[in-house]
Amino acid sequence: MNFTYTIFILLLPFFSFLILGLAGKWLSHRTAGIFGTLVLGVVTVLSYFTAFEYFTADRVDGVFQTLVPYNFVWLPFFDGGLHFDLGIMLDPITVMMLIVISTVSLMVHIYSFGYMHGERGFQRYYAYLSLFTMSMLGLVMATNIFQMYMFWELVGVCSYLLIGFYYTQAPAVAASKKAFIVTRFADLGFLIGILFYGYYTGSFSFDFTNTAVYLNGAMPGVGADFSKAIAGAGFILPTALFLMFVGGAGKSAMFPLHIWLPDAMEGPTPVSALIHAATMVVAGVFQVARMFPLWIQYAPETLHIVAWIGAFTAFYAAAVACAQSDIKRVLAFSTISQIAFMMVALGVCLPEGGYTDNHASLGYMASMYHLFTHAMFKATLFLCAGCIIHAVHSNEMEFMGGMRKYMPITHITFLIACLAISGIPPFSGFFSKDEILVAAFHYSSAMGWIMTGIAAMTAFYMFRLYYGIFWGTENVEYHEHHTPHESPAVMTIPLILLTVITVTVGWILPGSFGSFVSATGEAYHIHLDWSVAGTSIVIAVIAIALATYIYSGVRQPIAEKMKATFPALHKWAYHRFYLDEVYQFVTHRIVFGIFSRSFAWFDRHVVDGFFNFLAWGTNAASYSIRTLQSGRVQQYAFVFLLGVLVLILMLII
Amino acid sequence: MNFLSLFVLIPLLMLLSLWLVKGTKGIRAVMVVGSSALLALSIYLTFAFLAERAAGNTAEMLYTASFTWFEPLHISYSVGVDGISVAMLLLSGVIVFTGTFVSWDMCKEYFLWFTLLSMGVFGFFISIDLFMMFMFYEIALIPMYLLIGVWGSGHKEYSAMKLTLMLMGASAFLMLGIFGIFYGAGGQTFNLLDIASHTGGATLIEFSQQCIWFPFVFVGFGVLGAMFPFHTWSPDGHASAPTAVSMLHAGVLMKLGGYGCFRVAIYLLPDAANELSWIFLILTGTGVVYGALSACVQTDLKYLNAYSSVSHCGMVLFAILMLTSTASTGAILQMLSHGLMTALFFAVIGMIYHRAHTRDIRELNGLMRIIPFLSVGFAIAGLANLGLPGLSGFVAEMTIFVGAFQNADLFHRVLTIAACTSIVVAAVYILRMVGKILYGTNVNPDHAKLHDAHWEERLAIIVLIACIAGIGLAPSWLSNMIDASVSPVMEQIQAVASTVSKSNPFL
Amino acid sequence: MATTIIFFVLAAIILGCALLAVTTKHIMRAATYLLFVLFGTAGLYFLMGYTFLGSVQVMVYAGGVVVLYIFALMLTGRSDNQKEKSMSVAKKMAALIASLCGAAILLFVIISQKFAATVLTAPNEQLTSIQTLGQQIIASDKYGYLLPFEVVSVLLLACIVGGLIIARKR
Amino acid sequence: MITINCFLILSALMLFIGVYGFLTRRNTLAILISIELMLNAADLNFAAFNRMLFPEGQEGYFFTLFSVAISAAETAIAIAVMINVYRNLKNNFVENLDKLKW
Repeated sequence: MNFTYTIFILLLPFFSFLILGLAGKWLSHRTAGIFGTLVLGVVTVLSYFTAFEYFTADRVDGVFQTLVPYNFVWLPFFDGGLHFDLGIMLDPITVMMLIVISTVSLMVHIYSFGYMHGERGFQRYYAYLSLFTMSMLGLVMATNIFQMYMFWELVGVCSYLLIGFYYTQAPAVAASKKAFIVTRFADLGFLIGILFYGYYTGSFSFDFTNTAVYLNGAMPGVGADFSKAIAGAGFILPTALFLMFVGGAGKSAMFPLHIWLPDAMEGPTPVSALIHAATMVVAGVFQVARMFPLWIQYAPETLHIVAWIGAFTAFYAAAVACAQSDIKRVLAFSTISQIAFMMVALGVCLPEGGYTDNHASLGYMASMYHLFTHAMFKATLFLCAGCIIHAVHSNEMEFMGGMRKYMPITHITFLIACLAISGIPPFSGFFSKDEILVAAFHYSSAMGWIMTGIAAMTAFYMFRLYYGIFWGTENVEYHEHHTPHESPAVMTIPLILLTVITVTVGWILPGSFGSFVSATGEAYHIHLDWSVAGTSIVIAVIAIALATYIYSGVRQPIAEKMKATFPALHKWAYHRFYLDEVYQFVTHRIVFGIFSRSFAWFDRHVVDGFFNFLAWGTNAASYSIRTLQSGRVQQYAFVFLLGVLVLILMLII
Repeated sequence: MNFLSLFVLIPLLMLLSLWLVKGTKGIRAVMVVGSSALLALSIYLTFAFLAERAAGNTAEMLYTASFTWFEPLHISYSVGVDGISVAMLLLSGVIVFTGTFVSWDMCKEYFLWFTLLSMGVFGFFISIDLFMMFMFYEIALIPMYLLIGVWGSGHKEYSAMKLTLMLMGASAFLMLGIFGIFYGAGGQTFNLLDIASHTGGATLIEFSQQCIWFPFVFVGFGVLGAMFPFHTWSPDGHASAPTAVSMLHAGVLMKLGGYGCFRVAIYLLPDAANELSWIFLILTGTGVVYGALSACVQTDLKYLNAYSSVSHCGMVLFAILMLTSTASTGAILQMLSHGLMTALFFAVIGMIYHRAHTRDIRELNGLMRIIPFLSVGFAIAGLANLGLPGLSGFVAEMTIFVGAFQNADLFHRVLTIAACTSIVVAAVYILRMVGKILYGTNVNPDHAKLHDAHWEERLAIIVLIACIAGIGLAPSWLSNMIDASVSPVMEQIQAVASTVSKSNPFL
Repeated sequence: MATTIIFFVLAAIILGCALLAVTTKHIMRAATYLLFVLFGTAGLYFLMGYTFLGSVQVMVYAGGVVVLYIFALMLTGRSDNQKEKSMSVAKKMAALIASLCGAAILLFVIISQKFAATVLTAPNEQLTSIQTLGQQIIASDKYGYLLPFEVVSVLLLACIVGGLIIARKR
Repeated sequence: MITINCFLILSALMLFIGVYGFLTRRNTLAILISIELMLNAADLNFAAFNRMLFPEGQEGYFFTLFSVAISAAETAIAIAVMINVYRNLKNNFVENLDKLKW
């Protein structure tokens, strides 16, 4: 069995990008959309086929084999035995990601056909989507950390291009710029981490079997590098991993690098669903999962720092989400919070005797599971939001309310997705979130309770959103002018498909996810811990009930009262605790205002001034000695005479 | 007759024909034929060179030829190429070719100087005689003055004067350095290879002598390579120069600096390079960050790109001074990459300026809707500039960083990490510029009816983008070719690398 | 003795007139004083027995050159031009001091030199005859001056032409 | 007792009177007159050296002769120039002759 056809999973979207990008001008919207979607359909089929083949293949020692169908040296480096490879690597999480990405991407392709109908730049939109899909697939199929970085940058650019798709609108341009620069800043950490890692381990590869040997100084021929290896094992490797995590934190919107994600909602909503909910933003989680063997073996303490960062982010984002009025913003903060759940799940893993163990590292599986389920239901939520925005022409909740009668399909799918994210059985989110909570309790009960609390907050704000849109106070006046209507089938079908996945994936295959993806690679049977699950269900139901009580009515006296009682808290939460303003201050006032401006001034006036001074000095000196050449013959004669006299005197004395 | 000399002969023939022909058509015909011939020659050279190497010819320089030009001073006309020169010749060929199309409407005298400049550049890269290198360097310099001073814009006389004076000042340093090397090596030969290998009457240059001449040579070439703090000619010069001259200048002429630093300063004075590199590392490292930060607040497109060039060219010298094989390879790649993308940048900026009559970022808006082709070219140039994977900048920068990280001490580490930050700052200024001028909606009615690129402009832009993407997608052949030629220099360095710089207070 | 007296008289005339020529404000007078200086010099040539030289001096210099000056002065003569404003005192003093120093140095050199102590005697017609001069000036052998003579002739011709061209009205 | 020194001293004084005139006069014609004085001093020296030290030779004699001829030529040209200058500038002052400076 070989997987050489997997190369087409990368090549097809790339060619689709080239064709749509270069020839898009001469294609009709319809042709371009169908072409892009068809190509993606083929990619999806290939991905499913790959998954089928991969997971049905025999295990070796109870572990799915890591396969490398392609790997070649793309860019050789000439020192330290390093080289930059490109290739394709297949292991369980890669294959899982292939399914996630291709599924969501295909849904978004189909959905966009309706959502983006008649938009200017339709072909360009599909070209970008293709490029993004290619980059994201390349990212997850990377054979080495540098290839990952390369595609990481590419998805960043795609994200930039797609957020700024409506480039004539200033907020979209600003948001795209912000997204790119913040993630780029984080990627600096990633890059430096890679450089450290590469230098001290002598490889960029994800094949960690050599790394261990190298770090222990036992690799043949590296005796001279023993000191390097010691340093690497003790301090450098955790540092390098943490720096890489900084990159991941940027992409996955961990506090304090999350600020770009809410703004990224300026992009078209399907893009938000694909990039900023389901796929690209989980790249950070994927990266930590990819480097997990190293984390757990060499840097478990640092991994726990990651967990706490995740926990704080989850709490912060949930708190902010409770106060937002823009539905996409709520979903964005919800995404941040959920990704932070995944990060926590990875962070709470414990090494068992210094090595990976399925039970101690339950969080790894939980995290990947949640990644999978979250991608589906969050994509649903975003696509529903897209339908609503499409119908109402606004993002603000005040223009909505009572939408359930206009948009039944959207309503149902949205509700199911909300139940899933709140962790209500039998929907998929329950199973994955439960595993995360179990893992958190396994690490420490404090962490466990914190995460349970945040899960309750999740349920609360999601139902606040749900009621705000579909129940609550209807903006009757507005709806009379623009009567909302259900979206066309091309938009609702993806919703229904994704919802089906959300509904079924948890209970049809209970416990089977662990047999595909787990920390050690050996099959791990998930069994629900009902003490944890029960608690979380109860708390979630209470939170939902609370939200129902406060927000479901036509009049919402309690909500008004709460707003009035804690005006400062509400205001701060609404303004996201003014973090954006802090960043704005630091970047504009300090970096640009102080450093850049003073450098530019220094350059023009001091450095350049110095050279101008040299020129001026030469000029002034010339002017001053110029008077000697007065052009007056008598003066010349006088000087000549004096000269002659002096010469004579010198001769006779 | 060695076929490398064609690189000098073709421009000479072009000069002659330009002098003889009349009318715009004739001039264009001569220029297109000539520059295509140069491009074809450089592509042929690349293939021939690779074939020769593949056939097992491991001589350091291929196609060498030499004849004595002035016996008493041992000056000879010596030519030869290695992988680095081949890469540079290819770059020059591409830039001259595209530059011709970009300056399509220019007059005869302009093209005469333009061709003379090209001749100097090509001559520089094929020379392996120090004196001839210097001479071609000077040949390349003088036309610049006239091209900027006559056909420029803005404060053109001031800029032209400043540029020429600073580069002339640098060449004074350089001349001292070259004579220092010549006499330090026994005063018998100007030939690079002989001096490096102590043959042909050359002797080992004493350490104390090397330490004297290294700063002269490095600063001499470094000024041309926009080394901080000798970079100030670059913003003014580029801002005033006509489009194709900016392209040629930033794309090729600034590469003379990096190439010279590597070929002369590092290669011939390895001990001093090892000893004194720290001073210049601090300067170039500062320049990398400083140029990038300064670019953030510029309002003139050309100034912005000029400061960005200061940053990127600073990276070239920075990488060279890291004295590792990878970093040096990266430096050469960066020269190629920067040459191409900055040429593209200047070309598009020039075209926009030609249409909109302003380069002020604050006055341009929403060009994407009006002139989509140019805007896309501009955006691609910007993305290449900030190191998008798949375009050339990424390849070069990554090679440099990996190479720079091979120096394990804290001093080099800190500087490398500082240099890495420039790629973030690059994203800031590029996106700021792209966001301001391409995106948004146009508010200036004068700009509403601008026409998009003509065919000749499209050709130039497409060729440059193709080259950028070509390097970005398939870098390894280039990287291997360059590295094979970097290794002789690195052998010189390896011989002395074990001694730690005594003068460096940070070690 | 008579020679001595004549010499000193002539010397006094030369020096006096020279001083007046360079100090007088009136340019016409300066030209006249120059005439006297030139006459005085001619007198010295006669005193030395160089009668031909003296005659040439009188004819060419005193007769030709000075007349040229006077014509030039009359051609350029405007009343405000005739009387020049003198230079600043400082400049004059500087020139005076420099000249005096120069003279002092030169006199010191002359006096400190030991020349042959020949004394000027009465004019001797046989000293240099016109015939000898006539022969030598067109002789091309040793001590012949044909070449310089021809060169000077060409020079003079060139002067005539040049003078005409320069001064001609355009 | 007229020795050569008497001639030399006389010519030295005449020379420096000429120099003084050259330095102090502003009218170009006056400057020319000063130059004539200096030339005359030199002529006198030639003649005196010939007469007093080498009376059998004629070199000094001829030098003086040619010198007279050349100074006449020089004067002619100079005066032609001056007249031309006067036509253009309406005066003859030396400080006005600075057009070549620029």
